[in-house]
Amino acid sequence: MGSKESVLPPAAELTDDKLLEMYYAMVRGRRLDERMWVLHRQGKVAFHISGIGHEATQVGAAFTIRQGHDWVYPYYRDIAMVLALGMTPRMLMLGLFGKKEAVSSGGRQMPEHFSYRPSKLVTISSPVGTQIAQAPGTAFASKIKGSDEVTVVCFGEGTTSQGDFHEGLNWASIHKLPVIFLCQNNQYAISEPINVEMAVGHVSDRAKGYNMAGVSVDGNDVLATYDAMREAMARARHGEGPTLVEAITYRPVPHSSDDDDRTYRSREEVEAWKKKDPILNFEKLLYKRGVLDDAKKAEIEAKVMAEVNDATDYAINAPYPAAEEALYPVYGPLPG
Amino acid sequence: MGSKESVLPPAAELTDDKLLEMYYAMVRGRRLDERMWVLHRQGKVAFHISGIGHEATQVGAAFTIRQGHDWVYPYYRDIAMVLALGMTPRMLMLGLFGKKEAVSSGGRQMPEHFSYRPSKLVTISSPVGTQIAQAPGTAFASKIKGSDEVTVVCFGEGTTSQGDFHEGLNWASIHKLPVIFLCQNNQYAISEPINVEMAVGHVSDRAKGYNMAGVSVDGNDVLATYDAMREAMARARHGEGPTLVEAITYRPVPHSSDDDDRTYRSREEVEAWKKKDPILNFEKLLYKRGVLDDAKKAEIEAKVMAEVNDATDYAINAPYPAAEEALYPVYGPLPG
Amino acid sequence: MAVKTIIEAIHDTMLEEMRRDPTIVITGEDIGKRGGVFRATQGFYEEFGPMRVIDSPLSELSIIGIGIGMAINGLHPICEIQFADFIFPAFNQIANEAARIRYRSNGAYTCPMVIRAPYGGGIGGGLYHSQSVEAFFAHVPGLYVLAPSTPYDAKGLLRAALRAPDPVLFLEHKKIYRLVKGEVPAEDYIVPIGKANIVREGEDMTLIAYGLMLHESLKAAEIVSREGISVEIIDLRSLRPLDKETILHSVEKTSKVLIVHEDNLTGGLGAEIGAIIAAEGFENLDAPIRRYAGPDIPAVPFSPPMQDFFMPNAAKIADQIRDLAAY
Amino acid sequence: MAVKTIIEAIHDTMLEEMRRDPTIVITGEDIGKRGGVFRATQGFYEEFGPMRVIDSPLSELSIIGIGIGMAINGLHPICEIQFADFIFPAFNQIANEAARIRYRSNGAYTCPMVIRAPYGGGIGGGLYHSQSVEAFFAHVPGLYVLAPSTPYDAKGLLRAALRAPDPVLFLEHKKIYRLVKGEVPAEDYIVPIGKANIVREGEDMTLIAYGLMLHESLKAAEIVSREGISVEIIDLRSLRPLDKETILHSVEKTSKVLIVHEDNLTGGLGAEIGAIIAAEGFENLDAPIRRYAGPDIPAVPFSPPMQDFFMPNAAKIADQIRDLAAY
Ligand SMILES: Cc1ncc(C[n+]2csc(CCOP(=O)(O)OP(=O)(O)O)c2C)c(N)n1
Ligand SMILES: Cc1ncc(C[n+]2csc(CCOP(=O)(O)OP(=O)(O)O)c2C)c(N)n1
Ligand SMILES: [Mg+2]
Ligand SMILES: [Mg+2]
Repeated sequence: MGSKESVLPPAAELTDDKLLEMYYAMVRGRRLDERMWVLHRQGKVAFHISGIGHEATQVGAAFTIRQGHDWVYPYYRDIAMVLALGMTPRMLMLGLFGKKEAVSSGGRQMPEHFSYRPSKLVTISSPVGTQIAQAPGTAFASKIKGSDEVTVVCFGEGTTSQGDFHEGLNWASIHKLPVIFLCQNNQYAISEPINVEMAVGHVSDRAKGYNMAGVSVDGNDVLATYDAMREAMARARHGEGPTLVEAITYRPVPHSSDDDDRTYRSREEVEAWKKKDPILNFEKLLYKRGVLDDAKKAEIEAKVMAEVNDATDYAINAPYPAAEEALYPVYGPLPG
Repeated sequence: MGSKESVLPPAAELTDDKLLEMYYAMVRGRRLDERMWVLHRQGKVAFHISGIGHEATQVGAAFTIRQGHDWVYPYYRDIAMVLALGMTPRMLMLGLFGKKEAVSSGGRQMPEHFSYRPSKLVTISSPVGTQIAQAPGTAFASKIKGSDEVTVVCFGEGTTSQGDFHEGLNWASIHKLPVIFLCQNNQYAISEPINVEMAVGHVSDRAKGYNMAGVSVDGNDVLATYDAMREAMARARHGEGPTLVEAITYRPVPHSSDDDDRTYRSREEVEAWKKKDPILNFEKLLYKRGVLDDAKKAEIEAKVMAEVNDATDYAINAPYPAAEEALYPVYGPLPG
Repeated sequence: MAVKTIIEAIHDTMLEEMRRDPTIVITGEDIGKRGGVFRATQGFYEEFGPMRVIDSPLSELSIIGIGIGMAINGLHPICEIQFADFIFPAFNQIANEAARIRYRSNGAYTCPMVIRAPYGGGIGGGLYHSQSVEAFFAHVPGLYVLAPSTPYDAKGLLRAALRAPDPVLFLEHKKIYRLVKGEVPAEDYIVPIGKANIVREGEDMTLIAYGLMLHESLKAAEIVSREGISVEIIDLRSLRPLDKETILHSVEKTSKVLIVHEDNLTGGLGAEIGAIIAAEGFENLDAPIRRYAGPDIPAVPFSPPMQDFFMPNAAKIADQIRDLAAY
Repeated sequence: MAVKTIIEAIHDTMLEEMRRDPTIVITGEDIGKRGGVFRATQGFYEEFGPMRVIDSPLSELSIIGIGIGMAINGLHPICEIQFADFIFPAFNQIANEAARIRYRSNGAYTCPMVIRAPYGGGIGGGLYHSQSVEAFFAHVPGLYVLAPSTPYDAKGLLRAALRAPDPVLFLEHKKIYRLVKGEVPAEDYIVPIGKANIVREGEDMTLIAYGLMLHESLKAAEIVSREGISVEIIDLRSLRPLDKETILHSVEKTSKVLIVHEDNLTGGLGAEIGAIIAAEGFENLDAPIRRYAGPDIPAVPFSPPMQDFFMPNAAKIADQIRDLAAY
């Protein structure tokens, strides 16, 4: 869609192995996520918020990020992304159950409130949008230090209505900061369709108010997302400033395990979008290109399911934190 | 500048009397404001924040507003505007001294924190931008009531960096509300020039992110401002939605009586802008058109100075509020 | 008389009030077709349409800002904040703006509005879906802060809030939304703002609570009553203003005080209550004033053992009572 | 030893610290060429350039947001809020974000930053340039809140703040910026966070204050000393955490307490202090705990008679002291 014409898009240069890695990352996100829904239906966990449908966007983006070098402010749907960036299914399952070992917060936060320092995944909260005003600060620090780190920050389209969005993009553009604003536009903020959230046709139109590059891309197409993000990455890495990338996708499941999406949208709409499923799409392409076949697919599924099963068992059997751990760590030690 | 082409701009239809009224309104704002500076220099008042330089913008806008019908959220520089909309020099002088009779707040607020209910001038505070998120609510209420009231809200260009600006414009545009956002761009937020406030060339560019009409106009040209506002008014009045009007002007004086603008801008720059003084400009035009001559000008000056002197004397001699009045009115009476 | 849950009482009261008064409009996230995430506005959109039941963009600052602008222009808005944890982006609009419209305009303008916010923990909500925010707002002159703990009071206080000529923060504890049921008369009545309620009479000490803690305290009082300890319990209902008279009168009788809240101890509402009693009820006191509250950590952790650790409950309150009784 | 004003002490300390530690950057409105509206950063832009002295857009939310993002990435930002009255747009970023980075990530991330905010009344600032905001923030676990009242403490506390591994709100009373002068040693020293200071010894009562009120209280103590009343005065300095030991120890000696602050009475810092003493110092008390504070109106009005009415001062504090002494 909006991304610049070029002779050969970066995705065309991806090796078969890389393509399979991407496919694996998407399937891994999906299956783990599905298992979380199952655990919720079984009454084994109290809450789940899902990234199903967003896998192409997240994996396409993740594969442009230099893991452990670039900074990432994820959001709660970024299951496939954080997995692609070094978190493990066990880590996420431990978080789902609120177990002690859960790396994101040791059970302090609700599930899907990711944090993983080795991959520079920055701790997130629930109030939406706050990270959009923080990420440019991280990018500013990179610039001050003279590092070529790029900061990527994720959020939904509804969240662009928050003041934090405006203020964050304003800073980024004034100082041409190396930051990418990745909006995962699934067309709903819980029940609210995009037309009650904003008056523009595309979220990327919002970039114009900041004299910032803005692109829209089919977020159900992992390679298109990859290309758009690669371009934004190059811009950021070379000091040419921030980009607002809008990946247009859909959430075929309810907002969270607490939601009933039948109250606000038709089954027809949901079914129509399910036909555009990002994993099915990519699978077809890989079959066509001869990168994937039934055997390879079964192998990947088996590998993923083994991981998912392992993570589930591990998390179920893992200990809870002790009650008193609630008391720490509020403050670090003061020197002297 | 940005305003749409039309056969005859509305200002061309203004009668000589109206033009003189406008001129009077501008001179009145200026002379009262200058007196306030003098009173500050004499140590008679503690603080003044000035509208000098903004008179064309404010008067041009005020003359498109149906006084007592439309709602106005002014800002602290709107001395000429609130005078043109029914406040009197006495009211403002009383406010400057913090006297009991001061209609805006009875001395509770600092000077230039306008409020005048008969003219539907809505009470303002000091934290900049809050009114931008409120004005669309007032416009929404007009729409709900089926009234053709329009709401005008004023602010400086620096203030467009606040989240309130973003959220207010977003609401206005989603619901096509009858509200006009009048940005008085004097190119500085205290010491900060526009390039550290935003990355866009014009504040009106910010409208694009909301799919909102945005125009820039020479804010030192009272008739141009009038035309741009008339167009925005028509749009709002006829249910066609909000407009962001940017009036480009300059503040030839320090930010307030507490400021020293020599620390952040050159005298050459200030002097160059003083040559574009909105009152001098308009005067020249009126002379050329034969609407104004030396006698008429002297008459207007005399009338204005009489008002300014009267207001000064009146305010100086007016009583302060009693100390205990500080205790009211925090709450109104509860029914029952 | 109909038996309702708290959320039903709130839903029904808003419905009746909106039918009665055409100036009432409601806005917030997902309050339209979705009927609100807690179903407080179920069916409203269908009955009143999009001009009175307005799905807001995802932006709390302007939910309040828009409400203020509407109130200025003659409407009486109800602004729903989806979770109280998300009220902070609107802090400036509430504390610096809504609460001061009357004062700063010397009475020329007023800002009647009701801000509804589900608050409180014990529901697996973790740090950001469990917060108690009352202390921040009870410190703001110009605001009312109410917190009903029964369906009866929910109706009566909400009706009072909608008749108040100034902004009201109406706090609804999520955990008791459906847990607590009670009789709600069909007729119109008001529970006055600023009046606490003695919900249990007793001799040995005065226990002051509100919201979920009121119910845990009642259970605790029941437990210790079998041990011969008689606890008088005050349901504050109104957190700003506090009902000093009722509090001080009770302390005069019992001479001992236990204040219970779920919010963090330091700077919580118990501080003000304790300080009032230490000043104006001092001569009647027989024992130190006790506060029992959530620990000073950032809200309620998610993991069940840590959540349980955070939340005061009947058993823990009973221990506090025993301890104070033994003083 | 150099005699400095408070604002000079702050200016010089920031300058020294920025020279020492290249990770310190400063951002805020008009802090660059203009040197800050109170001149706290005069000359900084010239010395450190636009990458360490960053004029922010007019947006407090993101001044803090950007600071958090910088802290995450290894810098130690100083964020200046031009007037404390304008800190509320950033409330969410401070209370829900900065203060919780450590806890919510189980220590993986931290957020060392100093938020400087000139606060307080008596300077003709009216409702929105006079506010005391400390009580809101002293209720937030994860934050430190400091309020020096002398040039010596300004330096020592600011140096402590810049060494703290967590966010610090550093409140500077505007009225004493230039009014109060004192000796400031050139050498490095730290005034520890969490330690109050007994600035005057006395026998008849303990008076607890901070900021401008500390100085008014000292004058008041001087006045009543001529009448034979001996007042012990504690300068809190650290508002979160409070120095309970020093407070309780003093109350043990004097048996009477007067807490003075300029912020509104209800829910002000005096509430927490009063409640602590009523709980833990109860047995030593000989009289009701007194709070003397600003009235419950929205901050300090502009007009001189109303401003004077609002502000506690030496004469009024002396009356309170006499009254309590006579109890
Ligand atoms: C400040 C704030 N307000 C409200 C909520 C409740 N809430 C959680 S997610 C959500 C919708 C977010 O929509 P969008 O940004 O489009 O992201 P999506 O969930 O669709 O991916 C809302 C309203 C919140 N978390 N934070
Ligand atoms: C929220 C907030 N932050 C800071 C200030 C201090 N302040 C007062 S006016 C001003 C500059 C405003 O600039 P602009 O919006 O361009 O309006 P102008 O004064 O130039 O007309 C600032 C920073 C304030 N009043 N409110
Ligand atoms: Mg969405
Ligand atoms: Mg300006």
